[in-house]
Amino acid sequence: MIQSIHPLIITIGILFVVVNTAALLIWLERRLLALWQDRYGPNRVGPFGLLQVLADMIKIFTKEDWVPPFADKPVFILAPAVIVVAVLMSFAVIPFSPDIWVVDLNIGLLFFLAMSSMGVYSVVLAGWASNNKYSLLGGMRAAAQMLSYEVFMGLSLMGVVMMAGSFNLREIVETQKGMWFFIPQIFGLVVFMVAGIAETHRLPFDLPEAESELVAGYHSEYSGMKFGMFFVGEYLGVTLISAFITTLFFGGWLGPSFLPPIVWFILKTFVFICFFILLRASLPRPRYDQLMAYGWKVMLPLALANLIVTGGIILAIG
Amino acid sequence: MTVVFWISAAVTVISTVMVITRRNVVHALLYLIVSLLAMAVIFFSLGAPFVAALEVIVYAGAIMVLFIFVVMMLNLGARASQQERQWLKPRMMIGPAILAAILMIELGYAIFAGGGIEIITGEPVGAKQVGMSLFETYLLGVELASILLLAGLVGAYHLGRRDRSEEEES
Amino acid sequence: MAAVSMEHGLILAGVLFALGLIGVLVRRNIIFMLMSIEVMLNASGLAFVVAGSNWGTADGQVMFIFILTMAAAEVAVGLALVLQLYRRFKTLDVDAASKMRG
Amino acid sequence: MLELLWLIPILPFIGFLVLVLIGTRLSRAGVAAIGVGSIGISAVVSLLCGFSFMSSPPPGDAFSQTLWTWMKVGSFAPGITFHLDALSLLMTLVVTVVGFLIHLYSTEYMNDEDGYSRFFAYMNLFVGSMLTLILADNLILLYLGWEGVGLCSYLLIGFWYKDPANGLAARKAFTITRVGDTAMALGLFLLFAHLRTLNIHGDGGILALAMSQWMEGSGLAIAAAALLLGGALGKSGQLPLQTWLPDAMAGPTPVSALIHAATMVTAGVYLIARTYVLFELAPAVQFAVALIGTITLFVAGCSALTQRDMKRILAYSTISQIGYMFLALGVGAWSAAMFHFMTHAFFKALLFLGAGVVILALHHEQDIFNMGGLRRALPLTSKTFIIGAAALAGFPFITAGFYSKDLILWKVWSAHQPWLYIVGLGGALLTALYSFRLVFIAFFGEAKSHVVKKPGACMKIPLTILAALAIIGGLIELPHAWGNWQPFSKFMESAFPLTASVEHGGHGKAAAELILQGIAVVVSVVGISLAYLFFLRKQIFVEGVAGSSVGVAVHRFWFAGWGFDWLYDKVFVQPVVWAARINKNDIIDFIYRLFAGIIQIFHFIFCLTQTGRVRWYAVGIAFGAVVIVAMVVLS
Repeated sequence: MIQSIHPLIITIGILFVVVNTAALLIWLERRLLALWQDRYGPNRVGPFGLLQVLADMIKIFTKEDWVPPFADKPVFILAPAVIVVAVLMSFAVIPFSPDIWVVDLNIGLLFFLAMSSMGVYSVVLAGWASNNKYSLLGGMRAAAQMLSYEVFMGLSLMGVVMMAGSFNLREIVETQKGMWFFIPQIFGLVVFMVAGIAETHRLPFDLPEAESELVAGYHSEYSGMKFGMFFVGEYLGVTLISAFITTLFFGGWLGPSFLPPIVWFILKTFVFICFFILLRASLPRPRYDQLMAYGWKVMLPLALANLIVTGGIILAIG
Repeated sequence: MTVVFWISAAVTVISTVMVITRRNVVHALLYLIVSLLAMAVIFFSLGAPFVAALEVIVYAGAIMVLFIFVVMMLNLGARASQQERQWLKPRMMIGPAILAAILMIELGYAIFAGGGIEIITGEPVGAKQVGMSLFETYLLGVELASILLLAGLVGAYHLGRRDRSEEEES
Repeated sequence: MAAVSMEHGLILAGVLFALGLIGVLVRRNIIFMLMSIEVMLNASGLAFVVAGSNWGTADGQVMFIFILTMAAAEVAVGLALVLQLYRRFKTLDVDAASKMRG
Repeated sequence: MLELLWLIPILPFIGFLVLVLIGTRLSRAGVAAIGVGSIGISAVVSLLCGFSFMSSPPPGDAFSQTLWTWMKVGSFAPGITFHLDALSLLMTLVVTVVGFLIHLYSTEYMNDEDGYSRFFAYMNLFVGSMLTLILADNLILLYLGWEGVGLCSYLLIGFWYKDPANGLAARKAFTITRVGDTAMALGLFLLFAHLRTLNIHGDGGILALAMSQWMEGSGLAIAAAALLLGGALGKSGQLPLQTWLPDAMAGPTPVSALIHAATMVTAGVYLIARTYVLFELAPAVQFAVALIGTITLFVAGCSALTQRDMKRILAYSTISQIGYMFLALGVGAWSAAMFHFMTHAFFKALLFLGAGVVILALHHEQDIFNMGGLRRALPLTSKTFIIGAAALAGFPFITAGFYSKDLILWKVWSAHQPWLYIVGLGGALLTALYSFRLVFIAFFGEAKSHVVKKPGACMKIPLTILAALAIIGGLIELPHAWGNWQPFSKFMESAFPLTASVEHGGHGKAAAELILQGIAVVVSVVGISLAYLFFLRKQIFVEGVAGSSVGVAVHRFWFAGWGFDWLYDKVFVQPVVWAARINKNDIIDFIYRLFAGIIQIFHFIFCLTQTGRVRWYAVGIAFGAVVIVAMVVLS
């Protein structure tokens, strides 16, 4: 009985933890940004302002869930669900520790890429369905940006795949016992991080929702929990990318044995989440054409060069 | 796996029917995406996980986004749907449906005339095998495909460019 | 486990192909025609994969990858043509572009 | 030093390649530097080779250098081999030095023209091909150079291709020389078929083999010599293939100077001199060479007397002077022919360059009757031009032309050909007449047009150098009667080892030679005086003669170059055109037209299916698929 229930427990547990982490990140980001910008941030509700999350949630759940009359209703409702579903699906293939995972897929990495490419639809459809020119522009930008950065997100990971000889994430982690991949695959890491920021459209690559130009872009017309899903989806994306950086480049659950593997995993992921927030605090937003040029003219050649060199070295050694 | 196959087959067929009958382009595209995703599940159930992933990444994730991108660029609104209503009359379906029905009957005859039913075991054929096959047996095909992609790239760039005279007008 | 056979897969592919064919013939909007063509391509890909997994070889998947490549190139060029068509005729009606008749 | 031989032809080719590949991106100065520089270095190398060759002659008085084997087909393996002996050394020196001077001149002459780099590219290609022709060790490589210069001639005659007339002239030159080249190719086939080699020199070369295998006057020797002569006639503009040369003046003037006066047109002379053994074995052909030369020199001289276009006068005079060379070759005076070739290269290049200055100065005016009085406006040019004309006319004692022409006439006389000698003498009179007709009309008298452009240094330097050469060039060979100073003949004879030793005028003949010289002096001076009288003092007399009914007819006849163009048009061109016209609707065409008609009918039927409606096409495809699948299923 316990055997058949075990996967279900793990699945529900992971879902719970991940969603709550995303919610907590709202608070964490505000606190950290405040810290770096030399102010207090939310500190009134509860200890260290921790209950602020709860307050926000109550507020967002009780708001009127309004659909504009000019919008394309089914698509408008579908759009925010897509991103949350796509990101949560990706968590399924992550091995959190040697014995905590949802599914051990032998094309795990490809599954992640497939899901992240599904995430595009959320933004694009939201932009289109809102029937609003700013939203449409934001949606188009998002489509072009995410399509472009997906290309070398995939390419940057192929170096890791080559070294591990597998798409299976568990095997990738296992092969990092000797050396974490961020040393040989430093360029792959850089490209993956940049692409990850662009995929989650976090600052500085938040062109699709640039408030100053596009009035929040694709989610201008959204309110209530639908907006909340975009919001949570973004934090889930940050968590997902951080978890993948940990898994692919920093040895996943591996670490000295004085801490259990799951703790190592969470610690590493947390570091990268903070890094993402730090980026938001420190970098300005580029122009749209700069973003695209940077992607195609710098990142893509870098990813290709990394791939060729990695392949050459593997051939030479093996 | 059998159940998975039949469910996703049903989803595929229904959503494909929706694709060819919708009036709104974006809705049709969404149904097409659903159809492709279901197709990916079929591939997975048939023991082709690598291709299933590619189907999602490339077909659903890239090609369809291109479609949506173009639809957004053209910004087809309610007027386009109205026009579709005009164009898409049920009686126009009759001829093509008959043609397709004949084709189906022929294909069905050809498929089942072979005799015994072969059962697909669904033993997975992994990415490694596909890759080895691609770069050993079908290397020439890979090269040709890359040339085709290059040609497509150049052609699309050339076609998509605005004429100089048009630019002056606008 | 026993019920999926090659014939079933092929019939599914045939049905999808026929649906795509109907779509191409019925639709006047060029974007819908392109989508229907995608359906047809996908159906033929399915047939290859079915056959490939029936014999447990990678060949079917390789052929599907080729079809995928072709579809990508076709869509790129096709959509560029759609844009040109829309610029020239301000409509997506394929019959508007019938000047190349003999 | 002689090891550098390969550089001589290679350098112009390199210049050509550079100019062709990146010429349009270079500045004019850069183009000129490459174009002139490559020829200049080539000239320096050939001078060094020449000094080395003369100071320490290589064994056998010849030097060969094989770069690589060109091709290998059975026993036929011609090499890219260069051969230097006295004959080719002389040609090389003249081509590179005169070529260099003309290139230098061109930098200024072509300065206002489009296609600057194209011009120098062609010129460099020409020089390279010409040097290949000269230095070739086998006839096939020689033929390569031969066709190369033909190509460059075509390209440069039609250099100003925007005027269709120039293109037509280029085509005419190409077609007519092709007639000769065909004969030459046949000659090469004949030689290879019988001697199994095309190498010229050495024990296994065609000269030695022909000498040992063929009887004098045998049919094979006559055929081979006659066929080679055909090629030489075409290239050198001799009767009956001379008609292209006057029209070739459509090209820029430096081109005329380089190709159609100084170098390429003498390739025929060179070919005959190179294969002299064949001609000695075929006395009939050799006499034909002399005869053709004589007739040509007279015919062309008459034509030159009536021309109005400055360059056409010079063109006819070129034909006439090459006629002298052929005459010399025909009587076996090889070195006399080469001597006249050398002096002719100097003074004819000088005359053309001078004419170029005049043409440029008068804004592309070429009619001499619109000139006049240029002596004052262009002092240096007119001085050098007069020197050139004097050399051409054989002005006694001080000009190179006198010595070389006198040598030829003396050789003709001593070969016992009095009739040829008399015609040659008449030709000399004509030469003096027409050359000073040109001088007096163009440079003396009243000015009829305004000089708009004075020559610069790049034009003056070549003129001056060539004028000096036109004077001192003759001094390397004095008549026998004047003492034993004949280094040129001695040097040249090393290149003709197989010939029966050329008869030197013995001491007993000194008196006869002096008398003949006296006649030549008188003819030349009389000619010049008559020209002075007719064309400067008493023009009425000339107009009277030319105005009479006979005079008009003769003038028109001569002006048209003795009607050869008309004749060829009637005899060759029109019958072919006529045959083509009546054959236009023949039965074979009908069959093809039937096919075309059937296809056209199908075309119209299928056109109806091309509705422009994509979906109907799709229906067609689907229907076809249904039918084909049905056929497969039901079969």
